[in-house]
Amino acid sequence: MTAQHSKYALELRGITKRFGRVLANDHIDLQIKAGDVHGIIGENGAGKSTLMSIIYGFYEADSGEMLIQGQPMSIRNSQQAIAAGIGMVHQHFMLVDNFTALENIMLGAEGGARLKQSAEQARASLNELAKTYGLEVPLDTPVDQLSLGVQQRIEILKALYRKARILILDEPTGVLTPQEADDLFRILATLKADGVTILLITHKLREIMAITDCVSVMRHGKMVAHRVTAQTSMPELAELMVGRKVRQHVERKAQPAGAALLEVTNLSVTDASGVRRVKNVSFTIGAGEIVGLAGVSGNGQSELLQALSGIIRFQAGEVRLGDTTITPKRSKNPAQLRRLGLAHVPEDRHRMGLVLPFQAYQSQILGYQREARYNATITLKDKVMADEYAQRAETFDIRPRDPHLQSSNFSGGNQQKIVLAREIFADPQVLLIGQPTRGVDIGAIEFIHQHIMDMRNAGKAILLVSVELEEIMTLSDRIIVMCDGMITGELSHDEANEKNLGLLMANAGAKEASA
Amino acid sequence: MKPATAQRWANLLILPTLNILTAFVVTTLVFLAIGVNPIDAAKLLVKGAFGYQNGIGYTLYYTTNFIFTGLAVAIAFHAGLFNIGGEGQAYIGGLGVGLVVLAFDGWLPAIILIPLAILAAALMGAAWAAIPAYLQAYRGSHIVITTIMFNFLASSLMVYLLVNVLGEKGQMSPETRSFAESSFLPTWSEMLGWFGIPFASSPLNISFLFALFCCFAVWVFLWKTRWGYELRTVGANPDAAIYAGINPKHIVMMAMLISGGLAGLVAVNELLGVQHRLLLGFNAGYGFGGIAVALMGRNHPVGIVLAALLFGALYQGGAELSFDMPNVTRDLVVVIQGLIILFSGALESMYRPQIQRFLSRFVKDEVSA
Amino acid sequence: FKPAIVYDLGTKFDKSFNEGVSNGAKRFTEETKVEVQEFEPANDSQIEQAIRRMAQRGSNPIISVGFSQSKALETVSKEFPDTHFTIIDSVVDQPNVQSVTFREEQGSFLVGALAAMASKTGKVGFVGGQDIALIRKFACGYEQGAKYVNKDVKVFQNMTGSTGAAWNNPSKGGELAKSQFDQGADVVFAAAGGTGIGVYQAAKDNGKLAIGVDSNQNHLQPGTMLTSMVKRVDNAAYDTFKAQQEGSWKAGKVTLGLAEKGVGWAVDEHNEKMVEPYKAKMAEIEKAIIDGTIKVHDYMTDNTCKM
Amino acid sequence: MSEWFTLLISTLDATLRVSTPLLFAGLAGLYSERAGVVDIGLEGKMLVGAFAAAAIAHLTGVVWLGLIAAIIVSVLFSLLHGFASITHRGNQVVSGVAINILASGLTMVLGLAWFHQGGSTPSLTNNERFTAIQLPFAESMQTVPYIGPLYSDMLSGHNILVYLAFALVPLTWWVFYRTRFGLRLRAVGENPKAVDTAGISVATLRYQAVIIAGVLCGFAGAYLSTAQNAQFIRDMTAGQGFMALAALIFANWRPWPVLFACLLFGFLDAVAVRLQGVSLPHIGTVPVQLIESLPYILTVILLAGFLGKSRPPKADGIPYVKER
Ligand SMILES: Nc1ncnc2c1ncn2[C@@H]1O[C@H](COP(=O)(O)OP(=O)(O)OP(=O)(O)O)[C@@H](O)[C@H]1O
Ligand SMILES: Nc1ncnc2c1ncn2[C@@H]1O[C@H](COP(=O)(O)OP(=O)(O)OP(=O)(O)O)[C@@H](O)[C@H]1O
Ligand SMILES: [Mg+2]
Ligand SMILES: [Mg+2]
Repeated sequence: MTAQHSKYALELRGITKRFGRVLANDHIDLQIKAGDVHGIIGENGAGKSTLMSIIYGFYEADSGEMLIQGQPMSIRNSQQAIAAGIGMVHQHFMLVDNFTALENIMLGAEGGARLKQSAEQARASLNELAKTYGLEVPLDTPVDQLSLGVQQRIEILKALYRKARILILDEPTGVLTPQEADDLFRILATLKADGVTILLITHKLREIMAITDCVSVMRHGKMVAHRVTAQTSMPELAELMVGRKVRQHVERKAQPAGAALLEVTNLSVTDASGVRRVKNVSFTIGAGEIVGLAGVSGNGQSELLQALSGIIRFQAGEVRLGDTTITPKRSKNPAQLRRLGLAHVPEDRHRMGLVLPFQAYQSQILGYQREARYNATITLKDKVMADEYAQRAETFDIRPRDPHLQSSNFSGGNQQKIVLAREIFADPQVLLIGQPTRGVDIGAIEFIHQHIMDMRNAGKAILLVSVELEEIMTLSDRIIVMCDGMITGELSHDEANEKNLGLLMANAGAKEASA
Repeated sequence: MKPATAQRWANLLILPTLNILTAFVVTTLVFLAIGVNPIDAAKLLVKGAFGYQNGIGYTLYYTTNFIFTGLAVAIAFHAGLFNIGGEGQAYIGGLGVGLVVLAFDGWLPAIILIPLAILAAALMGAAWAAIPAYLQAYRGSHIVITTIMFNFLASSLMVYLLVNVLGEKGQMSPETRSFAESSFLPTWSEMLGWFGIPFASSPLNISFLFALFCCFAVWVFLWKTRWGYELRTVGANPDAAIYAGINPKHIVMMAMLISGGLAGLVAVNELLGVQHRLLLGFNAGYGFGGIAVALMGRNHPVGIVLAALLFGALYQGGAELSFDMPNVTRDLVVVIQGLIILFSGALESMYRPQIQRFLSRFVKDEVSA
Repeated sequence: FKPAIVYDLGTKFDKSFNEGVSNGAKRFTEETKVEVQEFEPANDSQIEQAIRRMAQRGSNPIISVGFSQSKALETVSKEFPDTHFTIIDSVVDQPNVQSVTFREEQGSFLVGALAAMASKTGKVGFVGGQDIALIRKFACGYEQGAKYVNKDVKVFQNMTGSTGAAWNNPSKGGELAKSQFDQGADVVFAAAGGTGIGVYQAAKDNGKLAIGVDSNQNHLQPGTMLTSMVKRVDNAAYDTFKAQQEGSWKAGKVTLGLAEKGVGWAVDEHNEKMVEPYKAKMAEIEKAIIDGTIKVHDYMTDNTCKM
Repeated sequence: MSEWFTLLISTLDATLRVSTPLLFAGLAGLYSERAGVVDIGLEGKMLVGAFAAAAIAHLTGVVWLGLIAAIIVSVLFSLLHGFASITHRGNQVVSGVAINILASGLTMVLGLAWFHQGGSTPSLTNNERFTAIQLPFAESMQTVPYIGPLYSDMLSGHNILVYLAFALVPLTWWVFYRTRFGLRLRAVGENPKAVDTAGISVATLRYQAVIIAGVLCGFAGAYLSTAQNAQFIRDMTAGQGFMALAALIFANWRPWPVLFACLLFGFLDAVAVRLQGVSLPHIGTVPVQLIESLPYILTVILLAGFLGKSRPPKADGIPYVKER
C-alpha cells in the first residue's frame, strides 16, 4: 500500500470549487505519477485553470483533499504550495511589468530582509539553473521590454528557483511560435530527466501526443476520462473533450474573389510609447473572400485590426473601403466606419464587445445605438430593441434567451454569439473578425465558423485574425502572416500548413532584415 | 424566483437597509458616549423634522439642496467619474444667479428674470465643472484631485468678489444688496395660499418641485436616451465605448457639465428661494452631503430623493435637537453623515457574503448555457 | 421674562466675540438666577429658524449676535411685533429692535497707539482673520492710532484668509506673526478669532508682544500680552437683559464707543507693569477721541482707509 | 549682510516649518498608494491625530504621550480605511471622504463633551509641547557670513519633529529600494496578483502599508497641535492633507520628489505670507485670495500634465479581487 502511495507525486480526491453560481470543479479525482509529464485537456471554461490554481493554493477548494508524495496536505495559499515543492506557470503571466527579471524571480523568495545580499545569491543560483536547463534570460531588463517567450522562461525560472518538484504549466504554448514551443518542450524534457513531475494544460492535442505520458480530460467542471497517451488517439481525445464526434471542417464551396472591397496600402501604426507596431502593411480583400491573418499574438495583428476599425489612428499609408479613401489626415472613427459598411468583431469580447453590466438586448445595440430604428425623437425604443434581440437569439441559438439577463451572466460562448449576431445582422460589406472562437467550446465553434462561411458565400469581404492556426487554415481563402509588424508571407488555402506558417510566423531567416 | 431577480432585490433593498441601520447603531453609540439618551434624541429629531408644518418646510427645503447635489454626484458616477466638486460648483452657480439678478432685477419681469437666473446658475456651475472635466478628459489629470482643488479655488474667488467687487459698501458682512422682489421664488405657503390652504411660512419654495422634476429628467436621460446609453457605456467599459464609436472625452465633458449644472441649481433654492442675496458659504456642506445622498440612493433618482429626505430630516431635526439638548451640536449631524458615507459607501458590500449565503439557500444554481 | 441668545456662526467659545456675549449672559444668570436660552446656528438658514423658534416659545428679549443675522431678524421681528430683539454689530430698523454697534475703530486706534509706543523697532503688525470689511475697520483704526503716535511707524498688515476657515487657522496666524517679526515688528495685534491663539503663541515663542481682541485675552499668554482691545459685547448682552427686566428696554440704534465704555483697552494684573509707562499718554488720547479732537476714520463708511 | 538675504533666510526658515506636516502626510500617502491603496483621508487622520495629541498632552502633561496617542488614534482610522478598502474592497475614495467627514465631526463632538471649549482643547504650556532645539555650535556659527545664518537661523532652532520628518525621506527611499519589504510594497501596488502567486499575502502587505500611513499621519497631527501650535482647534488641518496629496501626485509617487514637492508648496505658502499686502512694481498689491490659492492653482497646472505625464502605481485604487 505505502509503495502504492509514494508512486504518486500528486493525488486529488473529490476536489470541488464553485464561483458564485458557477461550479468550476465538480468532485475532481486525479492521480499524477512521479516523474511523469501529465497532460490535461478540456474545452475553454472546463475548469482546468481553476483546478491548477487549487493545486497551487491560489484558490482554496470548497471540499476535497490533496496528497503530495503520498502525504495528505491542506494547502491554503501559494506559500504552502511552494513549500510543498509545487510551482506554476500561469496562463496569464504573473510578472510585475516595471520590475527586472531578477526582481520578479526574487519576489517572495528574497531570503534576507536586505535586498543586496539576497540579490547576489539569487543571481548566482540563477546562472546555475540557466546552464543546467538552457534557460538564459537577461536578469536586469524590465520584463515589459522582453518577449512573451522570455517572460515565460522567467516564470519557469521562478518555479525552479523555488525548488519546485512538481511543475504546472497552463497553456504554455498559446503565446509561442511553433519553434519557441519546441524549445520549451526541450526544456521540459530535461526537467523530466531530472525527475520533475510536470502537469501540462493545453488545447493542442498534437502537443499532448508529442510529450505526455498520461492525459486526463475535463468537461464542464468534471474529470471525464484518463488515458495513457500511448494507448489513445487524437480523435478519441477530441471526442472525449466535447462528448460527441467532432465534424472536422465546415463546407467551403469554391468561389472566385470578387471586386476588392477593402484595400490596405503601406499602413503603419505607431503606439503611444512611440513603438512601430505595424510596418507598411499592404493587402486587399475581395468580395466573397476570407483572408486569414496568422501570427503569434503580439506581432501587430491586434493593432492592425484596431487601426482598420478606427479604434486607433494609423500614422501612414491609406485604406480604401468601398469607394471611400481613409488616410491619417482624413481618418474615420468607428461610428463613421460602421456607416460605411464595416463591421468588427473585437478580439476580446469582455474588454470591447460587450458591456457586462448591461442587459443582453442593450449590449446588442452597442455601436448601433444611434441608428434611426432604435431611436424616437429623444428616447430609445426599448421594445424594438428587445424584440429584435429575441429574434437574433433565436437564429443564433443564444442561451438563455432572456433579453433582460445581464451580459456578464452568459457563458463565454454565448457572449461571443451575442457579439457575432450583432455584427452579422448589421449586414456589412466588410467584416473584421478577431479571435472568433477564443473562450468558446467546440460545439459553438462549429456554429460560428458556419456563420462566417455563410457571410463569405454572401459575397462579403472578411478579415479573420486568429491565433488558432486550425481555424485560419479551415476558413481562409488566403492567409497572410505577420511577424514583428510586417507581413512575412502570403499563402493560398491549399499551400498553407502548420510547418510553413510556423516558419513565416517566426519570420525565420529574415531576422536580420527586421532588426 | 429567478436568481437574477433575487440578486437585484438584495442589492436594491436588503443591503442598503442593513448599511443604514449599521450607521444608526454606531450613531447611537456616539450619543451614549456623550451622555445623551438616544431614544429621546430620536423622538425629538423625528418630531422636529416632521412634527409640525414649519419643521416639514425646513426638512423639505434642505432636501431640495441634497437632491440637486445628489443627482450631480450620481450622473458623474454613471460616467465613471467621481465629482467631489459639488461644493464649489454650487458656489459658482450662486455667482451666476447673483450677476444676472443684480444686473436685471431693476427692469426685467419675473417671468423672464427667474428662468434667466436659473439658467445662469446651471451654466456657471457647469462652467466650473468644465475645467476639471477638460483636464480629466484631455490631460489625464485625476478628477478627484482637481475637483477638490476647485472647491478651494471657488471659495477664494467668491470671497474676493464679494469683498472687493460685488459686496455692498458699508455693509458689515461681505454680501450683495438684497435682490428685488421680482426675483423671489414663490414659497410653499404662498403657493398653497393661492388654493386657500394655509401652510406655515418656511424656506420651502417651488424649487423643491423643480428638484423633483430634475430627478425625473435625469432618470429619462440616463436610462431612456441614447446619450444616457453612451454615458453609461463609458462608465461601465470605456474600451467598449471606443469600440462603439463613442468618444469618452466628449462623454466626460457632457457628464461633468450636467453634473456641475445640477450642483449649480443649489443656488436657485438658496438664493432665489430663501436668502434673496448673494452671500458667503450658502453652499456649506451640501456638496459633500450630495456624495452621501448619491451613495445611499444607489445613484438612482428615486433612491436619491429618499436619501435626500433623510438628510433633510437630519439637518432640520438636528437643529431642533440642539435646541433642547445643549450638548448635542450640529457636529453630530456631520458625524452621522460621515457614518452613512462610510457604511453605505465604502463598506456597502460588507454584508454581501452573508446575504449571498442566505439567498443561495433558496435559489438553485443557474444551469450553464 | 425669558431671555434668549442666538449666537453668531462659529462657536460660543470663540475666545472673543460670541464668548463675550455668553459671559455677559453668565453674569446675568449668576446675579438674577434667570436661565438664558442659547442656540448656536450651523448655517444661515438656521439663524432665521432659531430666532423664530425662540420667539414662538415666548422668549423675550432675544439677542441675536452678529451682522450675519440682520437679514433674518428683519423678517422675524416683523412676525413678532410684541417681542423685543437686540442685534449686536448690525443695524435693523424695526420698532421692536434695538441695534447695538461698536466703534471698533476707536478701540483699535487706542491699541494702535499703545503698540507704537511699546514698539522698540518702530514696526508693528496686524493679523486679521477673514478678509472682510469689519476686520479692515479694525486694521484701519489700528494703523491710524500707530501713525498718530509715531508718524513714520511701519505697520504690517496680513489677513489670514478669505473663507470662514480663516477664523480657525492658528498655524497660519502663527506664520503670519512670525513673518512680521522677521521683518522687524515687535508688537502684533490679532483680530482673528481662533487664529489669534496662534498669533499670541508665536509672540510668546519669539519673545514679542501681542494684543488681544474683543474680550480681555490678557490671560492667554501672561507676560507677552501687551493688552486687549475689548469690545464690551458682554455689557451689551447684560444691559439688554437687565433693561428688559426693569422694563427700561428701548428700541432704536445704540452706538457704543469709547465715551460709552463700549470699547477700550484692557489693563489687569497680567499687563499692569508693561503698560504702566504709557498710561498717561493713553488717557490723553482717550480724552481726545471722546471730545472729538481726534477724529478716527471708520473704514466702513467709504471702504477706504484714509489717514 | 543684505536685507534680502535675511528675508530669504527667514522665508526658508518658515518653509521648513510649514513643509513638515505636508511631508509627514505626503510620505504617509506614499506608503499607502505605492501599495495600491488610495488615501484621500490624510486630512482626517491628521485631524484626529492633532486632537488626540493635544488632548492627551494636556491631560497627562507629557507631550510624548500625546504623540503616542495621536499615532494610535490615527492608526485606528487607517485600519478603518483598510477594513473598508482592503478587506471589503470598497471604493477607496469614498472611504477617504467618509474618514475626513467623520474626523471633522467627531473631534468637535468629543472635544465639546470633554473640554467644553467649543471643540478646542485647553492650550498647552511650553513643557507640554515640542519646543525648538538648538543644533550644536548654532551660537558660535552665527557670526560666519552667509553660512552662519543659514545654519543657525534656518537649519537650527526647530523642534524635533521637523528634523524627524526630513530624516524620514532618505529612510523611506532606503526602505522602498533596498529592502525586501520595499520590493514587495512596490510590487503589490503594481500587480497584486503576482505578489499573491508568489506566496505573499496581498492583504497583509497593504495593511502594513496603511498602518505606516497612519503612524505618519499621527506625527503630522501631533506636529500641528503640540509643536507648531499649542492646542487643538476645530478643522485646524485647514486642507493641508489635500495639499500633501497634491504634493504626492506632483512627485509622481516617489520619495525624493515628495520632499521637493512639499518644500515647494511650503515655500509658496511662506512667500505668500510675505508677499501679502506688499505692492509689487507694475502689478500693484496682489489680492490675498489669489496668493492663498497659488498652491492649488499650481497643483492644477501640474496635474494638467504641463510638466510631464504622471504615472500612478498601476493597481492604485483598484481593490484586489481574487474571485469574481
Ligand atoms: N475567478 C473566477 N471567478 C468566477 N468565475 C470564474 C473564475 N475563474 C474561472 N471562473 C469560471 O470557472 C469556470 C472554469 O474556468 P477556468 O478558467 O478554470 O476554465 P479553463 O478550463 O481554464 O478555460 P480556458 O481553457 O479558457 O483557460 C468558467 O466558467 C469560468 O467562467
Ligand atoms: N463572470 C461571470 N459571472 C457570472 N456568471 C458567469 C461568469 N462567467 C461565467 N459565468 C457562468 O458560468 C457558466 C460557465 O461559463 P463559461 O464561460 O465557462 O461557459 P463555457 O463552459 O465556456 O460554456 P460555453 O460553451 O458557452 O463557452 C455560464 O453558464 C455562465 O453563466
Ligand atoms: Mg485556463
Ligand atoms: Mg466558454
